[in-house]
Amino acid sequence: MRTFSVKIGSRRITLSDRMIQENDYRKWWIIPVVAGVYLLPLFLNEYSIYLMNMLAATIIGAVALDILCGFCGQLSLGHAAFIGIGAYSYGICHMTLAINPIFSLFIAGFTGAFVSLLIGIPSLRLKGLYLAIATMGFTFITDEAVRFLRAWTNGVEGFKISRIIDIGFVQLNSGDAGFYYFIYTLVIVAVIFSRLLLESKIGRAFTSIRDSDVAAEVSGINILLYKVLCFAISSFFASLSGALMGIIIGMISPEDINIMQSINYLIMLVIGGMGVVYGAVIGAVLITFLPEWISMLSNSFLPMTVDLSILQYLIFGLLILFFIVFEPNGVYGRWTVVKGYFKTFPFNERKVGRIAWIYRWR
Amino acid sequence: MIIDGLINGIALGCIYALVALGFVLIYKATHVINFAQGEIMMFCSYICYAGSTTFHFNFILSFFFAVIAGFLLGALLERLFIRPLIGYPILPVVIATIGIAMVLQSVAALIWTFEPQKLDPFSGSPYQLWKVSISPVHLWTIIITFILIFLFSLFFRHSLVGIKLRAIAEDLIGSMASGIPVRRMYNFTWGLAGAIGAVAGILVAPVIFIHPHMGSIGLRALPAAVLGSFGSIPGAVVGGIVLGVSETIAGLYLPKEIKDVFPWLLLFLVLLIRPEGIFYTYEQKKV
Amino acid sequence: MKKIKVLAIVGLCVACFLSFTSNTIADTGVNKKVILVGGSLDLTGPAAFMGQGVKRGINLYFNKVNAEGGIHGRKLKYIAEDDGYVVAKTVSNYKKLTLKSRVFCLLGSTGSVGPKALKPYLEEDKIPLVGPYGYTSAMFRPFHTYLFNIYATCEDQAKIFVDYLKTELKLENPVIGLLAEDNEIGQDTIRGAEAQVKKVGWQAPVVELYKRSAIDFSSQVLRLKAKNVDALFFPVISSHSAQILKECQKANFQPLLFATATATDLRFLKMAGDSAYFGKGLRSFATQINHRDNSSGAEEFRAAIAKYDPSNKDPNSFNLFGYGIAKILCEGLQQAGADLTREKLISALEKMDGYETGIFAPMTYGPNNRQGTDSVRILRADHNKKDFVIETGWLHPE
Amino acid sequence: MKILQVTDLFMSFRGLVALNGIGFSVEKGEIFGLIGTNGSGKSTFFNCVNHLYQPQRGKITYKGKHDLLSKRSHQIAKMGIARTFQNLELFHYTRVLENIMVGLHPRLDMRRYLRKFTLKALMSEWEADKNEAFKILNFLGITRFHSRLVTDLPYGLQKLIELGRALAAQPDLLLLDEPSAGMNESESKEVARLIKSIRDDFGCTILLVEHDMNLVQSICDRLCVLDSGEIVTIGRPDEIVKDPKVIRIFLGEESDA
Repeated sequence: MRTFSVKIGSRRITLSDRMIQENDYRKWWIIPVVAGVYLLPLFLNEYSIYLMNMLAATIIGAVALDILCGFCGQLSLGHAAFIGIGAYSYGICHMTLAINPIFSLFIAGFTGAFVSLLIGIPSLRLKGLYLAIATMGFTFITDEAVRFLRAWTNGVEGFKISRIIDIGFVQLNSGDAGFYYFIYTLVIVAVIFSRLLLESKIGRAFTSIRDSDVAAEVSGINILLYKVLCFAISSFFASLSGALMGIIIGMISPEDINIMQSINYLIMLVIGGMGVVYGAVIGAVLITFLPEWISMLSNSFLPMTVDLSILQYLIFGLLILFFIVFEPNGVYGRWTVVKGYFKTFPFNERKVGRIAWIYRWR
Repeated sequence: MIIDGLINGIALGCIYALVALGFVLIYKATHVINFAQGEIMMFCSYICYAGSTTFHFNFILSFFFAVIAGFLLGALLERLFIRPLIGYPILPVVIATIGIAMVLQSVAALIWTFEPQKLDPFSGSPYQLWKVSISPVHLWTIIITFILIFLFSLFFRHSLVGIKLRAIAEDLIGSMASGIPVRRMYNFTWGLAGAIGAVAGILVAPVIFIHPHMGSIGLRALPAAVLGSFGSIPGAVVGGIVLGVSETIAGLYLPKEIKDVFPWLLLFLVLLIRPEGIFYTYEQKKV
Repeated sequence: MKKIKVLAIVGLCVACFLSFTSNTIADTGVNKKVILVGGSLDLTGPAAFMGQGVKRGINLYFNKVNAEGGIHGRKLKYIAEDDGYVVAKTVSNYKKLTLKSRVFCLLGSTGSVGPKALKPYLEEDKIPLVGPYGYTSAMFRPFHTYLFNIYATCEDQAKIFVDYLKTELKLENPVIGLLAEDNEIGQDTIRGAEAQVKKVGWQAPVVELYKRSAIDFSSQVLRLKAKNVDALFFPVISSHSAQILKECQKANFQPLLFATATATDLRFLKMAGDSAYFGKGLRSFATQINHRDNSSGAEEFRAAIAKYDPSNKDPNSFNLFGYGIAKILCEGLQQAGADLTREKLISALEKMDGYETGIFAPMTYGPNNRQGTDSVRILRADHNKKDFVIETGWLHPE
Repeated sequence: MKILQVTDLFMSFRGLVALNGIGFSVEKGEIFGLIGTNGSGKSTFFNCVNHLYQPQRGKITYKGKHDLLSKRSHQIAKMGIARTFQNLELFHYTRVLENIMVGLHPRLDMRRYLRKFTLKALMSEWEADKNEAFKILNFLGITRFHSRLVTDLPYGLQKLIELGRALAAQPDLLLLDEPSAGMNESESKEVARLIKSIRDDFGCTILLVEHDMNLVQSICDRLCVLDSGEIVTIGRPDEIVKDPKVIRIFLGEESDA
């Protein structure tokens, strides 16, 4: 049913009927959040700073996976492999070859991006879930390659990475607040970058491939190129996150490269909201703190005999299913629905219900 | 040595084939890779184990008990978690199967703990045929797999339900229009995949024992499905056996680092050379 | 509208803060009533049954000590964190245990890479870690003040294996086979065997490796068979050991078979079935006693199980291991005196000389010794008793 | 000048012949209509032009020099061929404006952004791109829906949005696959006028697939009638409707008598 009239030749009409609903790109609430992030270490103890630093590396990893899964709709189960590659290449560059740590971070990122080309080009030629299978296989191959290249990676014994990075004028220890500022600056850069990416021509190409690849192709988008580009950008950030994680932990071993790690990041996306940068951030925060909350609750409510670790695993699985079935847009999606409800409060056009999967919010 | 290797490879390949068959069935009907296939397998072999230890059934009874349980489990999972997602893009459904895998794994760990359990119905010393020795497990694996595949081909070719399933795989809208109950068929497909998973699980249990992590063998069968062009049933069988044999032969003659990543290396080789797999049929999205 | 957003963010921050709040216990994890002991174990993941078993054993001994009045009046509490066999989580757990739960010391750990990653942290915080669950020499080589190892390493076991072949079984230049998982334990075994073989002047061992995700050992076994291996040592987890035995039986491959401590359970014999008695039979290097035999340690363990954990109908060797390391730690804590500090615990442990746990070989630490023991004894799978019988006493590598 | 030259195009799906050696040419600036019954191969032909399908034989030449069957779909789009689909292929979970902006894709040059260094200049460039999209929306008279999700909109609007996406590329050749499908008579008339004004305002050649004989008759310069993959006749609309062969195809054998 159409309730509008087509105006012919209205091209000459000026843009006066442009609607009032112009999107508000200036999000002033960002400023208190950023300020809060930078002020936070003043109130935190050592463990919390450590946890927040881990969270920062996780956020970058989650945003990286969001660029691939959420924007472009390609499932990857090899995120852990890229995180491992990032940590190892940072370690080799910084520890073995004694390259400046900032450069090493970039080299780590670019190594990941380069490797992603090698997997992406054969497996992204086909439509479907081949990337998921190929990246899963790549996880196992990376694990084996790390063991095989014993001379460089120290094999199964694990590679030690310095927890101190020296950026010219100041030395940052990964347990300190100084490193906190450094890593959160990177987080903010990564978040802003991916937001801008989403707004740009490239980001639009990604989302159009996700929504309808045929239409994207006839609109002049080179599907293979953009899919591979997306995978490379995602891998760059994943490897960067891996390098940072290596610095925080001080060690990387082949055991860290396993599928469960990759799935953990997927859980973050699903819970936070896929296809939205803020969703990935929220998911990372929730999944990092959820174990703490679970153990806090269980200390007060559950008897000691219940095995927490298995329970936690079960809760993660149930969370995925719960969110996919009842709120596929994640926490952020639910939030926008609630927001929309209040915005139009007495005049709600229709019931607030399930809306489209992967719905991009402004 | 090579004959021993071949037989081992065929037995291993049969297991891959059964697991891949589970993947392919669901993929054919719904275009979703079910990452919980391995976990369904694990769960069903636990059910068989429980049948023979807790309820003291004999093996044949607990085998069928587990197969029926596998069917019901698959159908139940579809009803609970996959049916609400009909009409969604593929990605969330695939992620939902990962969630199912996690839930099944942790439920199994809560019930039966992490301790590996033994389920060995085919115990006994190996048979000697000519100069080759073949263990009862392998013999039964090969026999049961081939019987199952034979039954399957009969089922798909001649039974009404099988023809309906093929119709759905061919043309969803068309089969909906001609009155095929698509949802019930989806449910049935999941059940069927669960039942196959149960058989695969019971066959693999004597070899790798039952523990909550045995589902990871499911992932190793994925290259077999790719090799046989995802979505082709004979492809899954041939892909599985090719994968099993080549993996064992590679283990015998190639450097020792290769063997356990061989399926994945083969996968990349297939993706590079012939990404459509062996049994590719022309398929074009209608626009 | 913005208010709601701000409120939500504030709420999230509050929730984060709540999770940051630390316990009120003193920094060192000790007060008048309680000693907190922590550990990062793999309670989920591929080898979860080990971590679960160790945790249960430790809790068993702690319950026993607490029921008997504690240590200098203090009760023991064990806090286990799960790391799922991932090093990153091991370090996170360590941070959580030391900075949030404020434990006094650590007891038990996952694998061998985890404690290695913890080494610099232990050094920084001066926190001792007793009883890492791993058989590798990397635990105490190079010397690390805060890691108190329990086991004979796989390197030692490989050496004893070669010695045993030479002195007891009187083999002359046999072909030695090693089949190990490609991890640190496997590398340690290879190192030990190669060194010892060189010493006695035999040919180099035949090595086959596999990965944890392996499901099929047939080609490794066939390759070993093709090389005419006379004696095979496989220091792998129990289910893999059972698979290897079955493969040997299937391939009609009859070397002298040597498994490691993981293959000393009754459950393992059940898993392996006939194949455990196939050919020349199976021997296992036991690093601890068999909890079914009638030594005093085993009786003590059984009594403790019956009294404090009666729901554990089928205790396994990991329970016993946890029990044993807890016993060693408690001995150290006892000796450290009523005025407990970490330094005192370390010096008390260092004074330990030939301490009889009744479970492990006599434990000896010193200012330059963190190995505890390097002895194992050999058990043989007996077809008639359907159980392991003790073949030798505690053996040392030469 | 011939903008599209098709010679001997043959395509079959597993033995089912969809296009059996068709050949014709489209002049620049005309509205060329393809009509025929269901399954006569009209959409298949469009998919061949976009190279979504690979025909077994034949040649499609664009502007006299480009061989379309040796190009990939996205390259063809960049050469100035845009199209709509019979069953909508929209980006359902994005907003209307962004759908249009995807159509702008071939025309946007990222290097333009890289040359600007101040944030303000960047924003103004970005605004300029958006204004391009708004121009299209204005032309179609659907500006007020620009920030709505596509899935929330009715079918007719979605068709217009798809048309807008095709127009955004400023194509030389526009392929419209059943633009009036599912519309009533008055709406069809609107669409007819819209198509004419597109030809006049944008100056593009339009290739049209349609069932609706009235619509085709009123706007097309030339018509091609297809039946089971073969060309029945090509000519001016008023000639075509009198052609007995065409009448037989569309009205059945009886009317012939």
